[in-house]
Amino acid sequence: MEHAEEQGHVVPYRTLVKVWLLLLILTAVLVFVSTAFHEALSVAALLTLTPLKAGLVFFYFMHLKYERPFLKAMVFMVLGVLILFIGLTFLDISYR
Amino acid sequence: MSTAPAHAHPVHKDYQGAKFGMWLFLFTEILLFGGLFLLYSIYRSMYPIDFHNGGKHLNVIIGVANTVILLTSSLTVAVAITAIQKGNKKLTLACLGVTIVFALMFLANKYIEWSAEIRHGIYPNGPELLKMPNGEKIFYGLYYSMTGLHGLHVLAGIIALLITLDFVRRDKITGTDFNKLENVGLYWHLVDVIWIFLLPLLYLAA
Amino acid sequence: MNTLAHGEASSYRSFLESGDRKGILAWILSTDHKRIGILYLACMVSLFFVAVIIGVLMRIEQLSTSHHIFPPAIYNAFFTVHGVIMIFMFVLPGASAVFGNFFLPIMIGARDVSFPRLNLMSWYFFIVGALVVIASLFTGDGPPDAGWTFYVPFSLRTGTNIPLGVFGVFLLGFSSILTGINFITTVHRMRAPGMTWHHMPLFVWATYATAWVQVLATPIIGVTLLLVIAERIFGIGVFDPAKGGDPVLYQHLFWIYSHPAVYIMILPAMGAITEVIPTFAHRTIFGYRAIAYSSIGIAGLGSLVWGHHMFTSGMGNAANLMFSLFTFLVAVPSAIKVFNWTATLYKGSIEVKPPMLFALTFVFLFSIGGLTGLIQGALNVNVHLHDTYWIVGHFHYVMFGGTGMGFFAALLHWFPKMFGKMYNERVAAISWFPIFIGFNMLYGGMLVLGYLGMPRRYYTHLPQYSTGHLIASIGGFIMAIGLVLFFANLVVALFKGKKAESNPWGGVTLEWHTPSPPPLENFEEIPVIKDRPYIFNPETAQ
Amino acid sequence: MPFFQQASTAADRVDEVFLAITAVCVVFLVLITSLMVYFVIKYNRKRHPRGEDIEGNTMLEVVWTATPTVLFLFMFYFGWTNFDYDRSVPRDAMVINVTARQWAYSFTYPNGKQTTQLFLALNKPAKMNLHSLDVIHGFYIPAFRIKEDVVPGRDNYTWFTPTKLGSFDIMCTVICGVDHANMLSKAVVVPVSDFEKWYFGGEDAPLPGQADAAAVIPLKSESPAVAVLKAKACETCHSIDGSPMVGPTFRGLYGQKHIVKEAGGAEREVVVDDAYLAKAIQDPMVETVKGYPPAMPRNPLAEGDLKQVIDLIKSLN
Ligand code: HEA
Ligand code: HEA
Ligand code: CUA
Ligand SMILES: [Cu+2]
Repeated sequence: MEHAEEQGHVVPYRTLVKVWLLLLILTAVLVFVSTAFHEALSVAALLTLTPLKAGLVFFYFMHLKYERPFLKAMVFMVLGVLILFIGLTFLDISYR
Repeated sequence: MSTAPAHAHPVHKDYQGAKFGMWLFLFTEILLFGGLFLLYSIYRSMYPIDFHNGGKHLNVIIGVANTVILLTSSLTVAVAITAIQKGNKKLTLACLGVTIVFALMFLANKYIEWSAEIRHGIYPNGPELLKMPNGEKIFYGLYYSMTGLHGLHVLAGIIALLITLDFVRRDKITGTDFNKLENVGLYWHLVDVIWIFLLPLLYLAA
Repeated sequence: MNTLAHGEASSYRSFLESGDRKGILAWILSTDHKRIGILYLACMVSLFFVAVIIGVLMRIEQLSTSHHIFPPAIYNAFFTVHGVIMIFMFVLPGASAVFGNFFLPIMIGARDVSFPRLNLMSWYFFIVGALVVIASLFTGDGPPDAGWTFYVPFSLRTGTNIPLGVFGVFLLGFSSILTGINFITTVHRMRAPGMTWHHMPLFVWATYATAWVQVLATPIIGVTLLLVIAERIFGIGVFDPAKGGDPVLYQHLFWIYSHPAVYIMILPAMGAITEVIPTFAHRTIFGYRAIAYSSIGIAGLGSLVWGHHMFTSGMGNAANLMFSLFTFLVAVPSAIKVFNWTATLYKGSIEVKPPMLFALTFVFLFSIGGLTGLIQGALNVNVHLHDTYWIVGHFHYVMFGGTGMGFFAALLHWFPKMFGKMYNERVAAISWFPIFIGFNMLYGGMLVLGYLGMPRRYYTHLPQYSTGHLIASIGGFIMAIGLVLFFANLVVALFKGKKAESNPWGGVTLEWHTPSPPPLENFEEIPVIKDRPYIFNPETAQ
Repeated sequence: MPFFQQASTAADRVDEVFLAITAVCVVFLVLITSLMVYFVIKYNRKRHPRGEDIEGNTMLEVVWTATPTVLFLFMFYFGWTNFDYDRSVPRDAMVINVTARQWAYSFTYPNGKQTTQLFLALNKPAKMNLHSLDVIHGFYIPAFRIKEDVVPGRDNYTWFTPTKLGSFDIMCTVICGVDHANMLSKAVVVPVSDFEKWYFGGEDAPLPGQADAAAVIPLKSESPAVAVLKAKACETCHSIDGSPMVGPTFRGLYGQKHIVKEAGGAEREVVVDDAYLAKAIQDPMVETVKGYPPAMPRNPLAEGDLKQVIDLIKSLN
């Protein structure tokens, strides 16, 4: 088995702190947008900023960026499956 | 050759395998909450106004504060892993300790928040909630289910973190064998990610 | 395929004899995948018998419309418990937990699964879950009576002990998830050198596909069942129409899991008979890749058809259309498999020994079951057939005729390997006759009853259905004789059977290269695989 | 087909699609089975001691993937188009409200007439609006090949055009409690003229099709208490003639001693008197009678109705 990648990638402290700051900023923007502007915009922000934040945690904190492509593909597959489940259920709800 | 004694299980540890198994477990967690997200999105589309109003009774400040707490605790776990990789045991211990403190703070906030709502009669079958329109009953049903299930995960995370802390202290987790720490970290980050989604869905819905 | 020395030297000790502990502890604390497989087998067969006896009691009740041996409340508990045990404790873990645990590591040339302790833990979840379900029968206000589907709002309003029963099922789900995680990791990480993906036996492919379904679908039912419990205890309202909840959403969540679950049941059984057929045809499998990929295809497409259980629930029409379309598409990979199994017999050198007999029976009965599935998958026909005995006939054909027969075939195939004992082949063959005849009377009768309009979950029936019910009941009793014979034969073999050789059938996959029963470590040396599996006749291989 | 009872326009369509798909299925089943048997005999070990390792054949694989796919798509198509028919209500259909509760159906006509059996005019389309007062039920008429779940909180519907005179079973197909199997009724199809005579015949018009449905007694002609029992479906579980049903019979009930179970599980003895009856009828789950399933739905009666029912029970001693 591939011993080389056994130990995992070492992510520098600075990267982690940067990601953390970015996350806090995004949270602030999210809160600001959802309180200050009207509905549509806040939903748009919800749908873009939240996955972005989750993506940052996944890719840097959880080291997904440094994982094998197979694992990355699996993560997206799982999210795809969830979206399909929700989508097909909406197919019922929206055309009743 | 055939007389050689059957050897014990190979000592070789499969780090990649253990991590992969952990990711698989995380997938199941994603789908576990996924079921709730499914319900949330459908009911929100059925009762848009009630969900909007339901969010108004929630305390955005506590919600945001808890977000910051969890994000920061995620950082400290990530730092703990980098630290152990660099052989810095002290920093690892400190970071884990801080993470646990943050986690407890999160639960304390949750407690304050829930008890305030319960005092106002807003809980399943609570007097105030029963007076509200159906959509808001559902909103709060989901609110309690989602934050409750998430809270249980935080609790489980605290226990796991405590055990890891002890392992690091006793050098069972070291710079060359830190897989357990990594896996607990993965779990903790996922708990964080789920909260990242709960914040806008519940607290910012208004 | 490979050259393995397996001299059975005098110092050889099988996994049944090795280990530090004695007695029962040697079993319930063992992390050896083979012992865990046998633990599952023992529990599963016992639970199966409990459920089977309940099934027979239901047949007895249906004998008469004027004399009711069981009051309706008891009958309702009967089919609920029968369904819950059969589905969640027999066919769902079924072939995967028993034969997957025992043979998956051996077949890929590994010493154990990736996480042996987790493996034991999932057995504990299984047994505790089973005990909790059984406890729910005797505590609270009476046994659960809502059917294995626990549809809301009835399951919320009935006074019976639903929460505990549902919690037991939740634990069983957890067990299933942990097994799934274990198997996926094992297949990815533990394959012997040279065991590439396309060198893996097809049973491994099938279990691997199943494991993904277990991991991705089971959590959904987990959270759904938790919500039912929360609804019962706290009244959160998400499924309660009185509070604005939508009962149909419960059905969505339930079937998002439970349809893929039917493929969790059938895939490992299909995998098992894919091992049996080439072994007894003494030739290579026809269409290796087609069979392997169709397992993945079933697993994938199978996640998109859950709505076919809800065609009469008032679902939106776009959803009806999509779900019916996908239902037909997911049948394609099953058809491919059936054709490939048939083609594998072509120019073989066939011995119809008991495992083969049951494997061929599997193909026949599963085909009937699957074809009835097509019939009820057609939208307007489904409107008539939904929730009638037709459906009951369909799912007994696929679950008992499919998964059950596949399980029996696998048991006969691997019994000598697992226990090192040989059963009486003639008795096994004789037991086939009552099983086969009784089966078709029982469930064929149900199909006809269903088309004539007999609804399911009725403790009694209108007089026009009496003949059908009588034939079905008699079929059930005939099958009873066969099944008793079948299992008695194996029990006798366990104690008195003569010693089995290491390769009684002339199989070529890795498990036949180890002694019977295998040693604790499976292999003295991890084998090196050089070629694809199922080469029986190297001289004619293309 | 004499074997199947076909009594609506939908029935022909269902049977057609069913028979077409079944025919294809039988062909394939016979094909597969006979091939298997043939191979087993022809290539038996005795006759054919050496197998041949034929790995596959791309042409064959393609053919037997494509053929079922095409056939399946046809099956889907026929199922779908005919289902579409099932869901498209003609504009001239008479709208009847079906109310389902544990464990009885009742039918309300546009002019306000209410019945426990479904009366229909021959060859006239009728639309059923389905409502449930408690749990999910399944409205099913096998002879019409129609079925639709009756979901609380939802407005489901189905429709049909009856094409045969006679009376046909109505059943419930979704498990809804102890008496699910007895949640039966009849669809009585009569000639248009008979139907109209009843429908436009005012309060006292006799029900149509009496020959077929001898047991039908109009609600009007009964004592008011019995009418309440019928309307609230009490009589689906409680008899007034002493015969055992799901719940205790009313005959001789008054003055009896019962063991009841309180919500907490404690048991105590009660004497059946006015006060007890009132409580047991209005709030049945607070205490349940030992020996009977805890299954009675909450179904509050108006003050006057309650008194009449209690008087009736008293009179049955
Ligand atoms: C092992 C379990 C299992 C399996 C494998 C299947 C397989 C299939 N099932 Fe089944 N099903 C159940 C278990 C299973 N089912 C259960 C338990 C229920 C009821 C649950 C409840 O309500 O309690 C159910 C209910 C159910 C329904 C809902 C009925 C209702 O309640 O209204 C439907 C509807 O479409 C359906 C369809 C199918 C189809 C199309 C397949 C297909 O995958 C079948 C594919 C196989 C074949 C098609 C046969 C082989 C192919 C050939 C021989 C090729 C040649 C054929 C032709 C070219 C025609 N099933
Ligand atoms: C794999 C799954 C499986 C299996 C194997 C069976 C097996 C049987 N089932 Fe099945 N059944 C289900 C799964 C299964 N069932 C499910 C999921 C439901 C739906 C539940 C619901 O509606 O919620 C159902 C519902 C169901 C019904 C419908 C109830 C209703 O709707 O009213 C009936 C009716 O007769 C029935 C009968 C039987 C019978 C007679 C057997 C018999 O097993 C067949 C014959 C077998 C024997 C006769 C065995 C004889 C052996 C002995 C007697 C013991 C001997 C002892 C020793 C050797 C020690 N079952
Ligand atoms: Cu109403 Cu079953
Ligand atoms: Cu299905």
